Amino acid sequence: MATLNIVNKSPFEKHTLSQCLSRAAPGGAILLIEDAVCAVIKGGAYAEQLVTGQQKVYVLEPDLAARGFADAALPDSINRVDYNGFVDLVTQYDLVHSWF
Amino acid sequence: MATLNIVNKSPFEKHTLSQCLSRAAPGGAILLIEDAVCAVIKGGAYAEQLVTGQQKVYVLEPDLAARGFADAALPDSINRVDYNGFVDLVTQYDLVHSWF
Amino acid sequence: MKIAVVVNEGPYQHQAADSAWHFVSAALARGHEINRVFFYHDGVNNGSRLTTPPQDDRHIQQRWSELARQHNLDLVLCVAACQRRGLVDADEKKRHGKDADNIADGFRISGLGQLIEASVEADRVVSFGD
Amino acid sequence: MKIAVVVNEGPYQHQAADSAWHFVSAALARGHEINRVFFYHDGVNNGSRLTTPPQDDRHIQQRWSELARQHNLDLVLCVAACQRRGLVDADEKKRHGKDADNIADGFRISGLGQLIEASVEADRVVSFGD
Amino acid sequence: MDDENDIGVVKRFLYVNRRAPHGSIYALESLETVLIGAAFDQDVSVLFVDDGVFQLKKDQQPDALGMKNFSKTFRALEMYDVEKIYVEDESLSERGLSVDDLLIDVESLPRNKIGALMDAQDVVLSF
Amino acid sequence: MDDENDIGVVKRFLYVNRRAPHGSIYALESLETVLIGAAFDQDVSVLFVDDGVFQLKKDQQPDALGMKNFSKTFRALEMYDVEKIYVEDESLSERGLSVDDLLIDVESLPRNKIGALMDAQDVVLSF
Repeated sequence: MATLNIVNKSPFEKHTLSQCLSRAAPGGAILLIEDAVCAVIKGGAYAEQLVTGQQKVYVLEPDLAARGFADAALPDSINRVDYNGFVDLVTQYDLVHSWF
Repeated sequence: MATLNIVNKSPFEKHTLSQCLSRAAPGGAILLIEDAVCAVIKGGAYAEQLVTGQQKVYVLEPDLAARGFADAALPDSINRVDYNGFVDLVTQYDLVHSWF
Repeated sequence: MKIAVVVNEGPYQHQAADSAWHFVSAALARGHEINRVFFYHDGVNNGSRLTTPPQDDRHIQQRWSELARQHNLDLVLCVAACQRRGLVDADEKKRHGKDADNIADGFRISGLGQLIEASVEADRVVSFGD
Repeated sequence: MKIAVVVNEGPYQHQAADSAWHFVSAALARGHEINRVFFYHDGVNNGSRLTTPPQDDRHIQQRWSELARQHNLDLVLCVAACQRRGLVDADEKKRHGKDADNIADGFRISGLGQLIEASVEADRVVSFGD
Repeated sequence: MDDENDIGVVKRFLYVNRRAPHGSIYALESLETVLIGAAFDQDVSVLFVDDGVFQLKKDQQPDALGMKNFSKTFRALEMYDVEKIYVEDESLSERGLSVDDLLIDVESLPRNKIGALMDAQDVVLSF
Repeated sequence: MDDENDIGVVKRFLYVNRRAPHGSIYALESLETVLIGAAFDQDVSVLFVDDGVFQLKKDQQPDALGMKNFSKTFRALEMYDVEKIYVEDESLSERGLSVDDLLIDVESLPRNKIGALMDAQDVVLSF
C-alpha cells in the first residue's frame, strides 16, 4: 500500500506540512494544493525540507499560477501536475489522505 | 499607547502565537483564548517562550477549563482572567489587535 | 466605554461566534456600550433563522437575537458577504429575485461602511475570527 | 474508477469548495465515476440557492447544481450539519416548523451513513477542507 | 449490528483527529462519524495525533461556555466495538501530557509507527 | 471625498494582511474594507506580513480557477489616497521573495519596527 498525502495549507501559516512529512510512510507521495503551494518556492524556508527522497512531491500547477508562480523555478525533484494529473495520482496510489 | 494582542489559535497548529510575539511592542499584553490556551501548559513546548518579560500574559480561564486544564499548574507570570477580566483588559489597553 | 465588535466566523464550526457572544454579554453586564456588532466573512451565517441545533446544544442565532432584544443591540451583517453566502432579508429577496429569505430577528443587512463608522465611533474595536 | 468526495468547507471563505469542484469535474472528464459528493461541517453551505455572488465572480452553488444535472451526480448534505447551519429542504422545513427552505437543485439532505456507505463502495475517498 | 446498515463489505477505516476540542467543531463531528462508521460494521481505528490528543484530556468543562461536554462519549466507544484507539507518544509529550491525563485507555504508538498504521487502511478520514 | 461618508473624526486605521491570496477570501474582503475605509476619509495604513506578502506577488493568474484576479486592484490604492503601504522585510525573505517581486511600490520595514507601527494606531483590523 502506498498513500497519496494531500496538503493544502501554507507551511508559513500552519504546521500541517511538517506534521504530514513526519508521519508519511516511505514510498508514498505528497501533493501540495491551495496555499500549500507556497512551500515549493526556491529560496523559501520550506523548499529544501520537502525533498526528503522518502516521498515523491507534486504541486498543483493552477494553484501555483494563481499565486504568481507559473514560471517560478522549483527544486528539480518537485513535479507539477494539473487537475488531470491530480486525478491520475488519486488512482495510482492505493489510498488518499488529506491533511488540513 | 499599549496594545492588547489577542491570540486564539494553538501554537501546535498555527504559527500565529510566535508571529504575534515577534512583532508585539514591549509594554503590551498577550491574551490567549480558545485553542491558544494550549500554549500555557507547563511542560508543553510553548510555555517557556511565552514568558519573555516584554508583555504581560493572560489566559482565558473558561477556555482553559473547557479543555481540561482548570486546575493545571501554569508558569508563575501567566495570569488567569474570566470574561469580566477580558473586558477589563480591553478597556485598560489603548488598542486591541486580534491575531488569527 | 464604547466598544465595537467584529465577528468573522459562522456559528458552530469555529469558537469565534461563541467567544464574541460571551464577550459582548460580559461587556454589557459591566456597563459598557456595544455600539455595533458587525458580522463579516462567514460571520454573516450567525444571522440565519433556519438553524435547528440539537436540543442539548446552545442556539447561537437565538442567543444573539435575544441579546439584541434585551439591549437594543445593533447586529449588522455585511451585505457583500451575505450575497456570497445566501443570507437574505426582505429587501435583498426582492432585489435579487429570490423566493425566500432567512434573516433572523434583530439582525439587519448593510454595507461595509457600517464597520468603518462603528470603528470610528467606538473607543475600542475587538475582532473574533479564525 | 469509483471515487467518493468529501467537502468540509462552505463556498468562498476557503478554497476547498473550489478545489473539490475542479477535482470532480476533472475526474468525470477522465471517465471516472463520482459515486457521491458528501458535504459535511460548513460544507453544507455549498447547497444554498439563496446566494448571489458578484456577477464577475464564479457561482459556486450553481456550478455544483449544473454538474449534478449533467452527470446525475449525487450531492448529499449531512443532515446534522444542516440543522446547525440553517440548510433546509421541504422535509426539514416541515419537521422543524420553519417558514422557509433554501436548498438548491441537485442537492439532497441525508445522514452521515451516506458518507460511510459512499466510502465503502468507492475505490478512493478524497476530502477537501480547511 | 443493525441489518439495514449491513452493506456486505468490511473496510478498514482510520479516523485521524488532529485538532483540539471546542475551538472548532471537527472533534465533535468526527466522533459522530466514528459512531456511525461502527454502526455500519466497518473495521474502525481511531488515531489522535497533534492537537487531537487534547480531545481525550480528562476533566474537560466546556459547560460554563454553554458547549456540550462530548468528551464523555469517548468512554462509550467500547460499547460500539470501537477498540482500536491510538495516540501518538510524541504528540502527548510535546504538549506536556501523558497517557495518565487521558480519560480512556489507548494504545500509544511512537511517531515512526504512524505511517505504517495509515498505510494499512482502506479509507482515511481526517478532521 | 463623499460628503455622506464624512463622519467628522479621522482615526488611524491599520489593516493587517497575514494570509496568502486565493486559499481563503480574507485577502479579497480585506481589500474591500481598505477601499471603503479610504472613502470615509480615514487615515489608512496597510501592512502585509507573514503570508500576506503573497497578496502583492506579481503575475497572479487565478483566472484559470475561475477566481477573480483582484490583485490588480492594489494598483488602484493610490487613487484612493491609500499611500502608506508597508511590507515586512523578513516576511519577504523567508518566502524567497524581494520587493522586486511585488506589483506595487511599498515601504519595507524590518520586523523590529512593526510593533511601533501597530502601537501608533487607533484601530487595527486584521484579516
